[in-house]
Amino acid sequence: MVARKKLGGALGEMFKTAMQRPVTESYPFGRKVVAERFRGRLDIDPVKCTGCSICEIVCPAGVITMVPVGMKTIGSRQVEVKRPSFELYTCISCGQCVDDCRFGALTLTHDFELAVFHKESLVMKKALVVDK
Amino acid sequence: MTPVQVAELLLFPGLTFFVCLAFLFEWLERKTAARMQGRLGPVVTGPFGILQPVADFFKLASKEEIVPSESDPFVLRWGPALYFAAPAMGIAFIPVIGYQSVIYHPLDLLFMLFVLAFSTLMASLLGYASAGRYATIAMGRLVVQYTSYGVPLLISIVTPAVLAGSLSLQGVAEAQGPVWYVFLAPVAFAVFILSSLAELEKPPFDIPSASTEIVGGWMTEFSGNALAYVKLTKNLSYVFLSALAVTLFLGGAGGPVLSTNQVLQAFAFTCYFLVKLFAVGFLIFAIKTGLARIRIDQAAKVFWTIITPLSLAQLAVAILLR
Amino acid sequence: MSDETGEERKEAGAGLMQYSPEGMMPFGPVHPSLKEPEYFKLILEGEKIVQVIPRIGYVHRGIERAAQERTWVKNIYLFERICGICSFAHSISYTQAVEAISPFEVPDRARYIRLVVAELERIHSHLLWLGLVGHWAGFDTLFMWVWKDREHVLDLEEEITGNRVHKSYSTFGGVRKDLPDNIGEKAKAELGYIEKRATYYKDLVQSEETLAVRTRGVGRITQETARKLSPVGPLLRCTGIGRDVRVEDPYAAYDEVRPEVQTSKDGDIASLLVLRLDEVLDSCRMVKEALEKIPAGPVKAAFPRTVHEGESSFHVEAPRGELFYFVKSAGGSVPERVKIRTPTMANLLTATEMLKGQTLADVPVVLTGMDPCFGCMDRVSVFDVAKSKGWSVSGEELREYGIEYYRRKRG
Amino acid sequence: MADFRTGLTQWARKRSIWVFHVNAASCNGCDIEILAALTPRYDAERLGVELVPSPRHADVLLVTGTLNPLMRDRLKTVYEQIPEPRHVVAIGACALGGGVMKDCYNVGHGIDSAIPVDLYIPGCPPRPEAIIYGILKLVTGIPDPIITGEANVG
Amino acid sequence: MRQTSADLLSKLADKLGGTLRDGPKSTVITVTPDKAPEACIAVSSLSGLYHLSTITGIDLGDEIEILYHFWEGKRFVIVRTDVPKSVPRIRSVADAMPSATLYEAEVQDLLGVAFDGNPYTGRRLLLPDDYPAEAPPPLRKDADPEKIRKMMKLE
Ligand code: SF4
Ligand code: SF4
Ligand code: SF4
Ligand code: SF4
Ligand code: SF4
Ligand code: SF4
Ligand code: SF4
Ligand code: SF4
Repeated sequence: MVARKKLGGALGEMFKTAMQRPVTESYPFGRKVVAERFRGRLDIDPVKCTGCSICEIVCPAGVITMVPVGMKTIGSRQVEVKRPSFELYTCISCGQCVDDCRFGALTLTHDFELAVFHKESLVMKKALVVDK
Repeated sequence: MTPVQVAELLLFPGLTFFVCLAFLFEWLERKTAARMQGRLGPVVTGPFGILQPVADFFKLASKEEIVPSESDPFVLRWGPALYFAAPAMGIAFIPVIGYQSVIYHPLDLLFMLFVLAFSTLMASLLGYASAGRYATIAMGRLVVQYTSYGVPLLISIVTPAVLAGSLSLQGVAEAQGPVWYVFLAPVAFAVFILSSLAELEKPPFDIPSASTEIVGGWMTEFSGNALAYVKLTKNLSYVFLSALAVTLFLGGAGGPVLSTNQVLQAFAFTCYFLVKLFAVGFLIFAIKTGLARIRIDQAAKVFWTIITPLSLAQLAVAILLR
Repeated sequence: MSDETGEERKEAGAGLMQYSPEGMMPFGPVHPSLKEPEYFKLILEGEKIVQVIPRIGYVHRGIERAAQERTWVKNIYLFERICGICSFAHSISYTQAVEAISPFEVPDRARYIRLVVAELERIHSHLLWLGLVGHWAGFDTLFMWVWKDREHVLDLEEEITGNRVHKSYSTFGGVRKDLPDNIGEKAKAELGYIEKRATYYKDLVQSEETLAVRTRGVGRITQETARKLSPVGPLLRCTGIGRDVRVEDPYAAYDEVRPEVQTSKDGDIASLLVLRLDEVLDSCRMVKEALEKIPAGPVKAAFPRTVHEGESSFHVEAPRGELFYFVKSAGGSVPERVKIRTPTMANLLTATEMLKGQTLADVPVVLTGMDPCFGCMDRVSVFDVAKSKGWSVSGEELREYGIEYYRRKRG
Repeated sequence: MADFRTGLTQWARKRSIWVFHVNAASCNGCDIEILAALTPRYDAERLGVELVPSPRHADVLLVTGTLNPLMRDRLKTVYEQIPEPRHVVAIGACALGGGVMKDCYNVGHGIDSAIPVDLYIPGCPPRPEAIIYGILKLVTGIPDPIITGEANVG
Repeated sequence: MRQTSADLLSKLADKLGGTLRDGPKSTVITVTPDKAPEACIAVSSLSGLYHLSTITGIDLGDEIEILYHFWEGKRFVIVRTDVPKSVPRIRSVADAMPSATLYEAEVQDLLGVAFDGNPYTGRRLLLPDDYPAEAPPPLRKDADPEKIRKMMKLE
């Protein structure tokens, strides 16, 4: 196919585009509905979490640290009870922990408005409180 | 000078009016480009984002000014003001309310040529003084580009003067009562618009300020106040060149006389002028939005081998028509 | 006339000559485009480039080393993040390399899904690249349009995988989730739109004069050079050598949904533009075909957490060409060694070859033309070695130059 | 008069945000999304955001990537070239804390070790809306969300 | 495309005093370090095998294994050689096969194997110029990422 040479070949398309409605979405003035599978911020259900540490083992970004929250007696033994704490600022939302948590405690929400002024605001310690 | 004249010079239809127009032009430019690209463009600053350029200006003006250590602080300080002066002087000669301009001189067309050359000279001086590496490359390109579009620009300005037999803007505008020169000398008009694109550093001739090749061109090292004024000056030049095109080719502020009332008629003339001004401005945005940048050697070639001969031919035709 | 412009060009170049070799660019423009910070030293004679010395490593992170300390699964996420443009190519290359060690049969449906997402990624990547060429050629309108259209592909990708950029979708034994319901219709509609636009762009890049003069005959490479320097992907195919991993060494479902290899003879940037748009059209066709042919069944089979002892070389055709993985396993829970050779690395030498003889103004177009990863002028330092005129390309001299350069730098 | 001037300045600074982008050893993912935020679908120019080619023209520095040693000094240079008042926005898990590359030998743990950061936008990569939200947050100062659980409050 | 026959390759291996192992996806020719460049040039001049995919270096403990991957059709032909860690040195093939230049430079940078005659000798390609001299090349087994990060003041 040999195309004709022309100057300003884009002009026609330009005016056509100008007549159409802009494709710009209304966010941040309107709400944004993201795709069903969108992987946003990680969330934990503290009630379901048993402190099994699998998520800590599988996380590729080292987001999760297990923090001791108390002692528990199983049979005759005293065991340390741990709960995960999440440094969400390095979380890559890959969902590996969600897949591997056998108790369904973890979910990826659709939340993406996460900008913060202090990094510490993104440390999720939700699971640490409930057990006390 | 009478106080009325001073007021005219500073307020309407002088500096203030044209500075407002300059802001408006930038807004329009951004908005139309956005729409043509399928976007919205500025919306939050003022109604429809109309105050966006104003916000940009005041923000820049309030910022710290960094003077690079190798640069010439004197030129950097006073250069932008002089640079601003070039189009600011030029606009005073443009007749807006009817055929009467604020300042008049029988040879003011020649002064326009001086203004155009002066603003390029100031730009290269500023680029040189800031001593940035990119600025220096940009300066080289600016000079090359100027030498190639200077001649056709000059010829295309002289053509209407020849047709009108006058070397004053008022004379040229008045002579277009019966028929606008854009119809008599369409080639000269086209050449003028193309050369204006080069003078304004807009695509396809935005070579001296090609942001993807040499960063900000000769403006790379500017910041704060100086940058604010340099940007404003570029927009003012934009308005100035469009106004010049209106005066030289589109019959200035001329148009049907609607009323005998002096004030009302002045208002009508101003409206005619503005409509034509925006039409020319719009033509320039459309061209610049739809084209890619070409290379400096290609630009020089286009100007020397195509545009200059064309404009010469047009001049010859104009002399014959005369 | 032409003499005059020649004179002027020299003048313009004269400005550059004032810079001493020590005059490295300041940090300069870190450009908004998504280039990686690479650094080319351009050696000029006037405005003409006579030699180019690349220095990479501005984005070196040490991924290969870290991989040796992480489990097999964690590495999927790590490798994918080598790059945000061909992220999925990285993950399928790695997962398939590991599956080849075992050896392990992946369910058919998963193979098809991998193909679909890989082709979607190719479309998005090529469009991204086209926009950048427009941008670097000073044609911002084209950039905006193309990126506007690219969003349609990203929507599809997000719908299928859950993320626009890092898909985290391929895993050992298949993919992590099945395709969403009725993706077929949606894909057909969106791809129809992309096809329409790609056809228009193909016409535009050939007909628009200002773009054509910037790209035609610029950055030309010949077949001989290509054979010598082993570039990959479109850069190789634009010289007329029709090599494509998808055809020669099919992986995923490429033996059932076959691509048509696009080639071109000119070997310049203009031909790359057309070639890549042809590939976009072909990919659209393949995605549609694959979605029709796709068999039902599971999308993931259970894969053991440790991998057999063994090694495997695997490559896939990423949007920019052959992406090579070498995986060595000692049978543990972590890999012994993973070697990655990205397309850009293979194309780098060719890019320097393409730059030679061009003028400074062509640099961004040529670099982008080859690959957006190097579409960056950020750290191009410009200096002139007028004395060493007529430099040949021999490695020896290049080395000498390097040594001399470093000696001078130390002072 | 002075009040008017400061008012004007504040108004202007909120509405005109010129950004300069530095890729400090990132994977391109975040960079694409920054660029995408300027393209028609998201069009950050609505809010007065403009990408500028020189740090001297910028108000806000967007930094992505893991900050390897080669880029660290250069990042500092760019930072110094930006005229006051200036803000730094770190974008992406890598720029916030190393992200998935945390334990590679050639990466830093967040760009706040090199230059002061005003705003953090997490994500890998954050979607363009998240970047737009971040810039909006930077100029309006919406307080941080509480996602940390009650333990963090007060 | 016809593939280079295994016969041809095994003859080549014999001539160089090396051994040949044929797998489903790859054919490996193992030679001594001094013969490796010769082997590479010989392989690359076989008609279909001009494409050098990459060069891999692997730290095996006492030796560093270097692999040259050539691609043809459905398989790779790999030239393999072991360089002793005590004298990590090998001749470069960059002048006969320019495509090897950067791959060699990469191995040189990350594993500390000197390629005599490579234009990047003595220069860094990937690592920062001030990479700590006392630290081993990063892909060696004895290199500790943590320590390197400390030395480069990344913490
Ligand atoms: S979140 Fe799930 S995987 Fe993690 S500790 Fe709790 S129960 Fe275990
Ligand atoms: S799933 Fe298996 S490997 Fe993982 S922690 Fe549990 S027992 Fe260990
Ligand atoms: S989503 Fe991924 S990165 Fe985030 S905590 Fe889970 S496993 Fe770690
Ligand atoms: S893939 Fe290789 S070159 Fe790239 S970061 Fe990892 S080790 Fe460095
Ligand atoms: S070649 Fe470019 S797009 Fe592909 S992985 Fe490398 S950087 Fe990414
Ligand atoms: S060539 Fe590929 S691996 Fe190397 S720096 Fe570029 S994107 Fe990263
Ligand atoms: S890349 Fe260059 S031309 Fe495009 S928006 Fe940025 S500065 Fe402007
Ligand atoms: S945060 Fe994710 S997308 Fe951004 S640079 Fe890092 S790896 Fe890439």
